[in-house]
Amino acid sequence: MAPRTITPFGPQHPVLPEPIQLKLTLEDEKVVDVLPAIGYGHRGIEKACELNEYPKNIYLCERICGICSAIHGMTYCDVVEKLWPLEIPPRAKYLRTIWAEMSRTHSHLLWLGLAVDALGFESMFMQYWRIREKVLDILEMTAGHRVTQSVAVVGGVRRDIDDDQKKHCIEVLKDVRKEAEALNNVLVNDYTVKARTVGKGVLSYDQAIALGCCGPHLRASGVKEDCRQLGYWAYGDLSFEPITAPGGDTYSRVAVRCGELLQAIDLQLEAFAKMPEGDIAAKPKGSPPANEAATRIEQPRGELFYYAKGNGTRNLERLRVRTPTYANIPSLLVMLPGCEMADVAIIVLSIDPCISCTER
Amino acid sequence: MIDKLKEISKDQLLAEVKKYADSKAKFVTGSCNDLGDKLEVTYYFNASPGMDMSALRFVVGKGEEVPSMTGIYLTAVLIENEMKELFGLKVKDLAIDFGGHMMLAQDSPVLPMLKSEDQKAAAQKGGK
Amino acid sequence: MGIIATSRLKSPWIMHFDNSSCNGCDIEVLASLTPLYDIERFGIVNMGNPKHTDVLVVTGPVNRRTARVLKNLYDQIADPKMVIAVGTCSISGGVFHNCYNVLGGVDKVVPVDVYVPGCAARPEAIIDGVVMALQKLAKLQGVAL
Amino acid sequence: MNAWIIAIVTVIVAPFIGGFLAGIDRRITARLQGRFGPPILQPFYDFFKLLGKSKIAASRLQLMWIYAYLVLMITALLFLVLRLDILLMMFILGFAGVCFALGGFSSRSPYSHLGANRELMQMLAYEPVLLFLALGVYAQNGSFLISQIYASPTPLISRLWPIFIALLVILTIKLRKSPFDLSTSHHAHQELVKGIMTEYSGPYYALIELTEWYEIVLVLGIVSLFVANPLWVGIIIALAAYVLELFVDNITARMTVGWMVRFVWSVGVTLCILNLIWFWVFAAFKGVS
Amino acid sequence: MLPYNWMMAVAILLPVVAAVLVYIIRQYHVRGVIVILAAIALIVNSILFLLHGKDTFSPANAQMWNMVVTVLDYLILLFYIYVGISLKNWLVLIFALTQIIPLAWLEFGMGGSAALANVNPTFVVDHLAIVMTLVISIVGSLICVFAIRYMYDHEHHQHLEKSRQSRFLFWLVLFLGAMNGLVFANNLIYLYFFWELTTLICFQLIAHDLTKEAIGNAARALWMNSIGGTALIIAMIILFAKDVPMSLNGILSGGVASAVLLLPVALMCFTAMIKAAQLPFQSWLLGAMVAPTPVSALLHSSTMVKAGVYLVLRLAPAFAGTRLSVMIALVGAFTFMAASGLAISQTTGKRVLAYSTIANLGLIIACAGINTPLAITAAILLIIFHAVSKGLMFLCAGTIEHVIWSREIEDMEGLAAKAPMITTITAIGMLSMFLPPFGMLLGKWMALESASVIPLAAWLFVIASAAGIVFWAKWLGRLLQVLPKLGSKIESLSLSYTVPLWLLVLGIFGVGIGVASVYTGLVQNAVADVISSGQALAVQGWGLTVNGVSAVSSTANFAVGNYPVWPLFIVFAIAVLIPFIFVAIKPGELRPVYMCGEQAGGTDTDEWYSTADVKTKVQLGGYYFQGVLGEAALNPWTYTLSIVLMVIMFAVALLAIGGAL
Repeated sequence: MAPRTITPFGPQHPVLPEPIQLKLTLEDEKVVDVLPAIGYGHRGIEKACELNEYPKNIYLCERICGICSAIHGMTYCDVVEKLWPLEIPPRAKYLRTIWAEMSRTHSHLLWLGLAVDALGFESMFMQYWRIREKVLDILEMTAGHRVTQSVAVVGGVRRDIDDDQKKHCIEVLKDVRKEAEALNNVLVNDYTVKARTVGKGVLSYDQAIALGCCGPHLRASGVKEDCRQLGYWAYGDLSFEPITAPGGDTYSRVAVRCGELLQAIDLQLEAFAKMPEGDIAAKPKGSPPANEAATRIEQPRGELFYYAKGNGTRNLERLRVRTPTYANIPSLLVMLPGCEMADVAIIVLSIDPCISCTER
Repeated sequence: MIDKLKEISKDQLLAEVKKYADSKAKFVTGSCNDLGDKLEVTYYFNASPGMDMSALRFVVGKGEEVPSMTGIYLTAVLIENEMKELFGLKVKDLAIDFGGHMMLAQDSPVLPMLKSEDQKAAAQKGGK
Repeated sequence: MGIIATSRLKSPWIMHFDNSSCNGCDIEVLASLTPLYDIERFGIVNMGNPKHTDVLVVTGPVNRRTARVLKNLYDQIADPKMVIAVGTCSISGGVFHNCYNVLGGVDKVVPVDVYVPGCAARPEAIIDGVVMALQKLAKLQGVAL
Repeated sequence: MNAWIIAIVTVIVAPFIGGFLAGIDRRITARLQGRFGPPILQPFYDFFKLLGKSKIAASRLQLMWIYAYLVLMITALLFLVLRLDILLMMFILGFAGVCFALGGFSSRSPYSHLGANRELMQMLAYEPVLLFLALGVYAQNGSFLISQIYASPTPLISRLWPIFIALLVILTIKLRKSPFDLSTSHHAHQELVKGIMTEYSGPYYALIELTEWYEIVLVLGIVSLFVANPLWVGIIIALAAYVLELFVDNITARMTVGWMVRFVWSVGVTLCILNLIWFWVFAAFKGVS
Repeated sequence: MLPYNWMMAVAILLPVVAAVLVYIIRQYHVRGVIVILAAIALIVNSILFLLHGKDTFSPANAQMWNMVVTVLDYLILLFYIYVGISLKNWLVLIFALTQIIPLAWLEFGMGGSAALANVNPTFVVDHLAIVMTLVISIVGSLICVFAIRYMYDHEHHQHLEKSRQSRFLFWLVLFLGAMNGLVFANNLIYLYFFWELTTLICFQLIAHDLTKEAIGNAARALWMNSIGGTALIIAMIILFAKDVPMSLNGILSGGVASAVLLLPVALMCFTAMIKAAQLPFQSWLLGAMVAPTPVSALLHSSTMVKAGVYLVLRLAPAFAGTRLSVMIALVGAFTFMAASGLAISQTTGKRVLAYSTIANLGLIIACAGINTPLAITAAILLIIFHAVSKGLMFLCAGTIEHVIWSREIEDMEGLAAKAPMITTITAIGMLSMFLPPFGMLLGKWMALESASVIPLAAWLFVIASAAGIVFWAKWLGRLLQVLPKLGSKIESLSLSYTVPLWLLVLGIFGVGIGVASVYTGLVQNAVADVISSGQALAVQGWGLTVNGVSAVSSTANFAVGNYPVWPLFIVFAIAVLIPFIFVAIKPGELRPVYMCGEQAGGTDTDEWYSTADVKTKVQLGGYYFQGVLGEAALNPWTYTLSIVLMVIMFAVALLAIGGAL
């Protein structure tokens, strides 16, 4: 047996923006074994949610993850609304959809930037993040903050998008779409990027299902599965078709996200066009009843699962959050062994890990 | 209400899970509730490809041992470890055992997700 | 010594460590590298390695496991060093202050020089924080920034 | 006596040129990425700041190798400016590289260790091309002495252009630019953190920066040999090659070690050998006629 | 000064007497003293040869000595047959028979014994032979001194009931005599006798530990070298048939003109290549690694394999300017490249050394094939430098083995902390193998500068040289890899270890710094003995200058290359030695290494917190690329190519004969 290297990869590591550790066993440059260690981001939010009154939990849930924070807030509201059950007004559904897709747009731009940076392609990282700032600007304009938008309340949304804002948003989105398309074309056709991603970290169709993967990661293995197919909020009215890629490799994951980035912008434009007038929130009556509910919402990283149990008080009996990364981490055990040390960073990033989500 | 929820006993668990595995269903996640002297465990599955979710639920006493499904679904290793260290669910034969320190550090509180006395009292009051 | 003192103010290399934050501030730290904010104008470079760091940028509340990591990283940084706590959580624990696995702010573990509030702190505020750290350093050294 | 003056001037002036070029590099890179970029003098600020940091080391032995790296790099540069034997200069450059790798090996840090291993792989890739360059110089001039390159009326590039192309390929490795910034990179976003330099901090890291400045001057000096007569054309070509490397750096992702060795050996070494075969055939024909 | 016949006796017969004495006297200290005295005598004697200069020698009662040699020849061959039968190793048996039958036919059937008896002089001691005897006597004797204590520790570790050290030292000391005889011999039957004697001793030494592996590998060394012996006898038969005098002088005085000579010369070179373990015959030398380390040291540095390169060098004038010369250069260069590549994937220190030896011998043989004055100079300098450096390296490997009781490179991690002195010596030895300013690099530099005659050889040199850097630096890095707290206690070793080690270190620096004197005082004359045309190297100021004819200008004395020896040593001192003494030892502020923030403890630990807060030890494996560069992956290619090269080598020799007829 050739001599082996055993080394930590993380929790602090420049390619990992968040603390997670991989115990890597290497032979030359080849990874022969990997063991992920999590727990660096565990705060205990589920418990804290039981101690807070239910409207307050929105702010806590939004801080489960700072990248898809708006969707966490909305999903929390969605699951609490299901306890009554409480129907939200049509305009609120559209607004939630628009903000969710806006989050997806900025999140995918962020991921594409980080992924190419992990490949050592710094100039493209800069370009993706340059256009991401434009999306953040319209998020800030419509919601009031770049990162933690805090737009959802139980029963609907907190604020409306007026016509001027809408016009500006559409303008910016069209501009971003044009630039993103140009960048995507460069990215998926670049020789060096292809050489580094094609056939790396392969996860087959069956493996992806057996390991319970979700989101773009799953769809890159050819599984056509997207929570938006459920038609929650306004997705039922929009022309939505999940984007898949057959390869199951890192390149497919890049391609799927490139496609979803454009699709998200298209969905926003469509939603802006179809958005009805009306109220933006319904008023919940009393406390959540002693009931239980589970909901699944498609987050940029995949399927976000919330389970809530009420007990008739203003506190929830139990809130369970399963984030997409939680489902995708086990697939690293399959994808990493056999790859090269150089590919570890991009393969880990290819599941779009969100550790703070995972560990709550 | 959880749709398509099937209540089983813990001894049936592996057989039921095997059925899901044979039909190529995807394991979604599990969750655990503290019912006072008992723990309620629910596992969710999804018939892939598609969005059809169903669930298995069993209730066990706090000291009882529960079989691990990691032999069938490796991906359940995270949730089973988590339930083990946060709720004290006694899962045996885990594929990868983090020994109670997956999420929690050495000096973290023990079994933090169990209901405190205050919580129990507050819930009782609200129930009435 | 003069040229070294001046150079210190012109070349603060930062390292970012995420304790157990929600990612909001982390991404904003990264965003400050990008074209709109271009932190490198001030000679600030994200090194990602404690051995090359002058300014440790910490985000998120300290939890029971990252406390050890943060302490280790801080010890590996060569003097003179500054610590900037970015975001409300890293200042006091923020919304997570009563979570069972959270110890609190960064100053529970390492001494903090500059606190940058915000949830999440904006890139402008982060850059401003680094500049404030430099002013503090300049004062300590007795040179003009 | 003259040689002494040249040597002293070189040792003093070269780092300024190298640092200045590094500064321009950072500015151009920033502009290529749509940013404004740091001041041109930024590398000097970094250098002096590093000198003022506390002296922390991970191992005592690693310090020795970094001094050796610097001294040998200067020696190699002196071989160039004093116009000595080019083959020996390549060997000394190799020694410098070995010292750098040994510095990486001499602490028990996984990242610097992996980086050092990669540095050796990089040497495996570029060393043949450098030695072939020396053989090419001999094939053209009948001498390994750099002074003969300057004395010769025919510029090297006229007959050694395939080797020149191979040299441009390995220039990317020597300047640690993408796609070959493998053992370490200028920005620490690679999978090995800072690779071979991970364990160097403060003044010792400053020494590495200083050595890199010498290295920039040295490798660009080697490029300029291709048109040594008149020298200013060679210097312009060298600067153009430098800018070209910056562009390549910004339009490529980082490749893997295995790919690098395969690429340099298949493209670079083949070009070199074809070039030398051409000389051989040419000489054979001349012998016949 | 001793009379000349006494000097010859000391060189060849004293080792025999000393060997018999150490075999009889079974007391550790007395035996040691005898070895040391013999070593001193041999060293002094070799220096006397240097002072005496070129001479010839024929023993007084030639008749008796011829008879002794003939009888011993057949005894050796009968012993081979016995070995072949008793081990049931048919290869050994077959190749013993292919020697004994043609030899008998030559001597008695064809009547060659009379021709062999008439050769005069029996021994020729020219400058090349003097260089060889200096190497054999100085480096070889130091290794014997080292072996005194080494074998004691070796057996102590093995828990042997009955000591076999006497037997070991007997063969070891005898080896020196056989080698001296070999390099002096002019008469082909004497050459053949000493040649077979070295093969026999080699067999005995490899088999010393009597394990199954040791005996198997010894048998392999035996049959492979027997192929060489067979080729030598066939060469002698052809020479006899063509009425060429049965001596090296006879072959060489025949000159290049007689193309008929090329076939026997090719056969003799083939014999030499087997002895020098050139591809595809490298496996016997690799197998020899099972023997106790002094054996390896002796085989690799000053004896056995050096006999091979010596013979090729000796015959160089006979094939100068022919295509055979080109082929010999290519076989050598190919071995240099392939062995360097294979060395990268080796995990055992001694195997790396073995491949490095094979590679360097390839380089020397390639230099002989290039056959220009500069190349021959390079070859002879390389023989000297390689003997000193490789002798030191193997002694270091042996010492390290006795410190950590392992030969694996990975186990040498952090040796600098356990045994700083031996690590330092090993590091110097390694640096001297591949880096400026040391001699090996000077030799490589000269080889490259001369190789433009045969471009393909030059290209192979280039690739080998790059691979060499990788495997040496990798191993060196492993040795020096230490925790921040460096062991300050210098290990105590027996004088029997340290004296040879330090003397060899001194030798490395001595011949390195004084290379100009070594060249003018020794090598220059040896080169002139081999190749008389022109002088390629000149001592100029503080360095060496290679002269040649320019393509650009037509100046007569035109410098092709320049090697500033002393300035390079000054640079080396500034770069490595001075910092080693002052900076590296000066206490710095030490901090633990970067482990992504999870290092467990201070500077004295290499553990980190892994999954579930478990402390894990960091493990650092090198790069070996066994899938790409391993023996399993490369050997099919290297064997095929090297066999093809050998076949072409014989083909060009035969074609030359065809042309001549």
